[in-house]
Amino acid sequence: MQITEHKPLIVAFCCNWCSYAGADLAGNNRLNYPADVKIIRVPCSCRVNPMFVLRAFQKGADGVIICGCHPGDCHYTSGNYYARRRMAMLFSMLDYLGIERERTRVEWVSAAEGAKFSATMNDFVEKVTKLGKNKRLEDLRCKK
Amino acid sequence: MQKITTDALVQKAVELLNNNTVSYVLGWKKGEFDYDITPYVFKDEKTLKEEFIYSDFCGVNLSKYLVAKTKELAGKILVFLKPCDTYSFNQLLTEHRFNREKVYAIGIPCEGMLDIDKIKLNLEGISSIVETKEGVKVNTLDDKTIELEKQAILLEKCKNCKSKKHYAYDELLGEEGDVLDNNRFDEVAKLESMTAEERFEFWQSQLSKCIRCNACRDACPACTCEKCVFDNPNSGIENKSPANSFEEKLFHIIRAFHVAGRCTDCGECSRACPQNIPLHLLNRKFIKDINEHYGEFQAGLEVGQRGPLVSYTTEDVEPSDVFNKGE
Amino acid sequence: MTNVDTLIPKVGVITDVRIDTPDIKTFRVVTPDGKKAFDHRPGQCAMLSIPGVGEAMFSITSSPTNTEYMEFSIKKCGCVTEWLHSAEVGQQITIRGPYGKPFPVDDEFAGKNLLFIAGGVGLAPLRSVINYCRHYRDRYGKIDIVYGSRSKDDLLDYKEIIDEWATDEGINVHLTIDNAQEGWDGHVGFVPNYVKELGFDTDKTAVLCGPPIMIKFTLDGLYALGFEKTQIYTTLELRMKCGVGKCGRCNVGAKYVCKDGPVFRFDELNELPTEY
Amino acid sequence: MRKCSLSAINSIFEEIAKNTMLFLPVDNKDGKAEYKKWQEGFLLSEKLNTVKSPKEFLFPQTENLMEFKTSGKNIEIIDTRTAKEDFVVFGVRACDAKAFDILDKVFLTEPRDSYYASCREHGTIITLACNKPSETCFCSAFGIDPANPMGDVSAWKTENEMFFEANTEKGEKFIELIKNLTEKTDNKEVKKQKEKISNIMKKLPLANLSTEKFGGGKTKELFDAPEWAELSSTCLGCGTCTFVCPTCQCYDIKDFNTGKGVIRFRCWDSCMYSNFTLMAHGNNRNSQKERFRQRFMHKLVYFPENNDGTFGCVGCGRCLSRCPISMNIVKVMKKLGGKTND
Amino acid sequence: MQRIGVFVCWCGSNIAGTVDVKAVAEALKFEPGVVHSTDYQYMCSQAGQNLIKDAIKEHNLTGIVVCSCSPRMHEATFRKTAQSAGINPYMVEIANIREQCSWVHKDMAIGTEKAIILGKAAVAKVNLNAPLTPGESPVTKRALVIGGGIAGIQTALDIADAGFEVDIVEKKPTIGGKMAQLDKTFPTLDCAACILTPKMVDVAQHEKIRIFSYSEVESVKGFVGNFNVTIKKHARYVKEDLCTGCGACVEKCPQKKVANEFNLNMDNRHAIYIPFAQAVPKVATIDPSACTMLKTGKCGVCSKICAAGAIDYTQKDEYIEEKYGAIVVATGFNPISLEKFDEYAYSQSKDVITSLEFERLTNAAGPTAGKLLRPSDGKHPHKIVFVQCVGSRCSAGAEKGKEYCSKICCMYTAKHAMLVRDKYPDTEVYVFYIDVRTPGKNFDEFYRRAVEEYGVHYIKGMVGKVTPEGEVLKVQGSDLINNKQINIDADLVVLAAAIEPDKSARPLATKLTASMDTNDFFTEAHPKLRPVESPTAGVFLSGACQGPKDIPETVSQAGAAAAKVIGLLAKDKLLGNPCVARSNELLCNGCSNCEKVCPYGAITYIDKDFRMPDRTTRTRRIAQVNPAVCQGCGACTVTCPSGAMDLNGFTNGQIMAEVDAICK
Repeated sequence: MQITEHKPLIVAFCCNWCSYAGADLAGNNRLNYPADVKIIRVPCSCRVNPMFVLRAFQKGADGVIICGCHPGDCHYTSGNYYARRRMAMLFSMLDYLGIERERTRVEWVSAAEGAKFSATMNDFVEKVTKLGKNKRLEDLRCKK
Repeated sequence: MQKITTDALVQKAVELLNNNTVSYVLGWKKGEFDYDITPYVFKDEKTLKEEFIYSDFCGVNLSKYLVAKTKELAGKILVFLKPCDTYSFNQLLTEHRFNREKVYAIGIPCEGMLDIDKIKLNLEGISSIVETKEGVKVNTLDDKTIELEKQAILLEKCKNCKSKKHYAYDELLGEEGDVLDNNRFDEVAKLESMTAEERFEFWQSQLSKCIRCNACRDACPACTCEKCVFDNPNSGIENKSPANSFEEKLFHIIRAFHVAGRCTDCGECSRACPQNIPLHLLNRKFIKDINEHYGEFQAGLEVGQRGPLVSYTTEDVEPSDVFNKGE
Repeated sequence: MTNVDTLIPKVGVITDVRIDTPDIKTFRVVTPDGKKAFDHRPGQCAMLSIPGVGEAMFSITSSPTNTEYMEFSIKKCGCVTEWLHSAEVGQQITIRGPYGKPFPVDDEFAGKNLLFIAGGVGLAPLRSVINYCRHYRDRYGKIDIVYGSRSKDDLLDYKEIIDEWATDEGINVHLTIDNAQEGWDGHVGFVPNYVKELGFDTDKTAVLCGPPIMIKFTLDGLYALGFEKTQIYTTLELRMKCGVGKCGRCNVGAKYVCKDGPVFRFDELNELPTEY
Repeated sequence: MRKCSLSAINSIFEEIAKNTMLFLPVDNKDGKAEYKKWQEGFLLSEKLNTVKSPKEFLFPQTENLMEFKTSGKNIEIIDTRTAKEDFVVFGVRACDAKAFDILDKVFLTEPRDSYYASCREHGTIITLACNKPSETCFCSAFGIDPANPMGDVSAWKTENEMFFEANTEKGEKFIELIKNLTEKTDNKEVKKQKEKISNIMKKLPLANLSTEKFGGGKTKELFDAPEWAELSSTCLGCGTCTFVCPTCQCYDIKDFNTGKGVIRFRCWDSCMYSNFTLMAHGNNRNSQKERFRQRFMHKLVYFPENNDGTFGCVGCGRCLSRCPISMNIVKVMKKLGGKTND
Repeated sequence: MQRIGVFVCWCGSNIAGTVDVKAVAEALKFEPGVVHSTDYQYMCSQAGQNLIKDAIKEHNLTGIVVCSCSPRMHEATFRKTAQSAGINPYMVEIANIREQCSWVHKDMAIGTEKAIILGKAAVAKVNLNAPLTPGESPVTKRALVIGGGIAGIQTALDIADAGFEVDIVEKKPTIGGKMAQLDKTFPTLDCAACILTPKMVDVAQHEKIRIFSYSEVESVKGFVGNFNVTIKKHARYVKEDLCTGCGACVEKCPQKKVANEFNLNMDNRHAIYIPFAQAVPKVATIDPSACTMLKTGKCGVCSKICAAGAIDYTQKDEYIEEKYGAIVVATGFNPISLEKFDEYAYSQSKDVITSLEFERLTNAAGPTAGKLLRPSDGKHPHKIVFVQCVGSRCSAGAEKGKEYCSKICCMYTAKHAMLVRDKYPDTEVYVFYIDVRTPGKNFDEFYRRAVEEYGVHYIKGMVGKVTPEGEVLKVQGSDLINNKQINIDADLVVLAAAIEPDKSARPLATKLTASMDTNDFFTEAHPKLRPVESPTAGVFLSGACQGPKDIPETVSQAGAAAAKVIGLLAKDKLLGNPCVARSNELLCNGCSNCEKVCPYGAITYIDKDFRMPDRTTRTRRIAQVNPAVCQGCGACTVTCPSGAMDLNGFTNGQIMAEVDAICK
């Protein structure tokens, strides 16, 4: 990576039971991914309010990823199914408003998928880095 | 021209008022001019006869008023509902927003309501507006007469009317209509087919007009929260005026999301907007997405429907595939 | 730009926090270089704020004659006050003011007998007048102070009242609490009733401050004793935002509380619509 | 008085824009007039007036007041204002120009609001007489003559020409600036134009709107009027009327945490909003009726009481055309004014 | 404002190696609310915990941030520490600077910067934390064991012996599971039946144990201590209480051509059957897919023959509802299907069999009465090839097979090889293996005996292809040690098929809301420290449902699970999770949308009177959350447009504060 390249800020909402554990497993196995990814623990992907996603973009995030248990594996049975609909709708709306679709992602990562977690984050960071700074959904007051 | 006359409605209202079926009549009241009609709660025969009106300018959806009025007023309320208002009526009942027992609903036909803004695009200084078969005849202050075709001056929400059928009423005046074939998603599809840059430009220019008067929210029959998150200092997203393009977007995205799966596509948001922002295109986007991915869903068809965002199937489309459709 | 706008505050430092009652604390505030932020008149207010939390108006409870610092007695009732209650000595806040019309201590009050009636935290705005009058004792006649609260623990400035006010010559302090309590051998009962019991002559100017219900009944009592509206003052502290009579928050009738008040005489107040 | 042909107006705009920012009403995509910063190709709108009033040039919808930086227990206050640039607003109607006077009465009385004052100082207002007042116009009720707009420079448009007359020092400077593009003339044409406008004014449906029942000192009579309940009964409580109004000037002061500091800004607020007066103490106007009453009482009673009888309304008619339920000050005045005093 | 103490852990060099812990502690000192910030080598150690306790007292702390390993690791530890020092345990937040920072980032500067940001986020959150008190709920003192194999049997016996009631649900007509099908057991070669059947009898006779055989779990509701389970008892058309297990009906049943699943379909049984002689309960079962009476209404032989009158053709599936305090999953395993492994000709030749089939062939109660005969022609095989790791240890992404090691195959193959050589010394035995894994008491000795004493030919290498040619099976393999191709004409090929969790496990997991890994093994609450608990409170794991296990390991895990259950049932009350949803009744619209998304039915609506500011009273419909039922997923919070629903411990404000801190 070149030094001049824009370092993106990625906020990852991870459900406590699968994805956060998956991220822990990635750590256990020392599977590297960029430090640009900052994880916020939520009990379930269904806890992620669109408000949080927009807030992240407002405060300067370049990409937001939501990770939950695989469909069918939700610790709470159905949470990720609701999250799947909600985020499909929200992200589709952001796309409709012309916000680059690569800045948002939903990924299902189980507690056993440390490798997938790491690979997903590497890929997401790479894609968001290519997009450069988030200009279309930014709050200029929050920029330096 | 509306098929049913003001007189017929007044007659009905007076009858129900006099035989004590209802104590109040929620309807429309004449204004200063021919077009500035205000929703009004009538209490007596005299005012009804003098000031009640049902014309091409009765675009206001009265359903939302029932939330406040059924709580505020002691007696039963007669409300006149146009076909599209009945959807909102049902949706509000689904969400327990008012007591059905306190309302006597009369379905009335609607042939599409007119947009005074569109009329005024063609002229300034109106002395009177007369309804004709094809549309309206406008007499101006400088004594000119201009005829306008109805199709061109319909409210945005009436241009792609989805239904002339009433889905809720205690009594129906006039003839029942049908659900219509409509092209209400064409504009959404057109936007979808644009590039992300074009879409961004479009919405940026539209939403930057927003003055955050909250008219869209306050007119919206789905926005009946006891306290809106945008008014609640503890919600974390309260704001009164958009400080920049982010806050303009934030408000409209969150609002559209909050009504997603609940919005009946009544179009009040766009009608109320003083800046002519096509807000219904946000809601319709959600409706279109829901229809495409989770099966056809029309909010307000019946009381007790389970909305698409409070349901799921195990086979739902993945968020990434929502983007990838048609590519 | 060097134009200092009245909306731009100064930095203030909390140099002392005194716990008065379970929900009232008194804060001592000076500028970072240890001076008083600005001069004020008795009854005036200042806008205190914590960046990111909010701004709120408080009456200055210390007397203008105190040239070292200002004091604010603040009851916990919202996010700003809650934040202040958790603040420690050394914490900086912002302060701007003074705002509002003060008590007419140098004209209408001059040479008069004064009767101060306060309930609960309502003593806070009166404290600055009382201490001002004590400082210039010879300019005023007899001073009576009736003060009541829910319990002994809820009496504000109790030590100062007992140790200083009550010992001053020509000052009569009448304390009362709502309900009898162990260790209290003073009067028990509500302020309005106590005022009636005490039965004051009308040869004085009365200053009232307290909860609305207390004001209402005390007023009735004073009228019954023969007081005129023009003899009674109060201070309103309502929803002030800009402090300069522009933002429209505290607008009641044609008056702006922050500019035309907060001190009102009851005949003036009577002219206002009942929206305060 | 100076004039130029309408075909030369573009070069005048060009000349102004060379020196300062120039704002003027242009037609937007919706076919409505909107104040925009002039750029090559922009044409002065033919519309009677803009949707949003020009008050935002002096009193922006949101305006940063200052910034705070905090570290541990310490606070640093930063005045973030930068030197204000000069600007010209062209084509302000008589009503909106009068609204500036009303705003002046609020913001320029002691203590002066320096944010507003600085905008006022740097702005030159070129007004333009209304050739075709509309049915929603009732400025005459407040003593405003649309044929005689005030401002730094008054302008009149006839079929082929534009006339200018300076009213203030700033106006003189402006005339000086466009001297080479205009020629000196007498006021005959303008007089004719004024007559034409006056004739239209007489025919307007709201020409005879009476303000007799309103004004300072009427609080007692009007405050408890039973009509408020029905007038406000279907008010949505939105802020449309407030935000399009050229004279509404209530504001809120709020903090925004950017993550790097706290910006304190002020923004328009509406007394129609349920959270207008909401603070820790609670709310002193709990019902929409009270809030609705406040707005109109303020414009029609409280404001004139404090300002020598000047009403807080200029009759621009914006609220008449923008209110989503078509409730407005005219309906309020007619309803309350119709009340007999027996 | 809180008084927050920040404690940065080095975790030896685990964190300190990549994160400048001193810099982190220093940077966090200036965050709002922080009054104390320090670092220490091992925060979780007794000394580290004491450091925290002392700081709480010394600095009068109200909130704690520990920058350390994952909260999944030590959140509970530090909460207890805080509690013992007098702070509410929910005033503790963990910044995960090990798993999600030091272990995944290599650069010290980058790691330190991120650790500071994660610390700031935790501080921002703690600033908004509020003390939470868990609610209490009673415990139903009865356990449910799902699965009646050796794992379930052992767990049930241990729990019952401790004095608690236990129900076993077994989907087959008898308990016993896979072990009942085995012949001998390694490494001692004692007979499986001899050690299992007495335990089965113990279960049957235990007064605290009930067996629901031929039954399945239909639905599970409730939560730890208070599960409501519906058990579906399949109609077996035989009255269990009347049937004496005499077997007369079986003998007379005219429908004799039903594949016998107990013998892995290598022989037939009758339509009415008792799976094996020692079945528990020893009750006949009618196979409705085979019974002529049930299919056509014509026959009725068994009914006529049954002296006890136990036959009941009208029997219906029965639903039993029962309350339990704890649930143990012991659903076991199955060999994988070998259909896709064409190279071994499993589908083509009857003489290519799985190891489990081999068990039946050598079992005295099996289809050949214990004689080792080829399934195709009943001849005695002289050359047997055993293939190890069939479907185990496959490469990731392979289209068939499993990535994991099935663990038991090495040992049972050694056992099989040894038994063949012992019984039939004339038979040559070859074993193809990748590695021989024998970690276990007496395991390696056992394997070496097979090689050294019994002359089993162990060949390191894989079999490439098995081709049936006439009577022989041509086995092509490679010998990696000698680096040559090997061709063997075998009479019998035995495939050590990988094992996988029982198919019933996944739907069961959904019912239990227990999580599973990608291979459908149940996941443990912690792989090392809580290996017999599921992350779902009150659900425990026993046996191979959690991962491949041999018998001794299964039995010890079964005992461990029982111990955990006993520990739970011994309590009279349980403290709930206080991180549950709460409804702000002033904001609630009463729209019912939250009720619709709640997976636990924790939300109900009531009408409540409110005094309005204008002094009138208004009745409003508002949501109420039952904190004992709510599990804290937060689905309701996002559904609620007015923001009336919030989640304790993960409030909107807290999460947004974290977002803000991260995006600073």
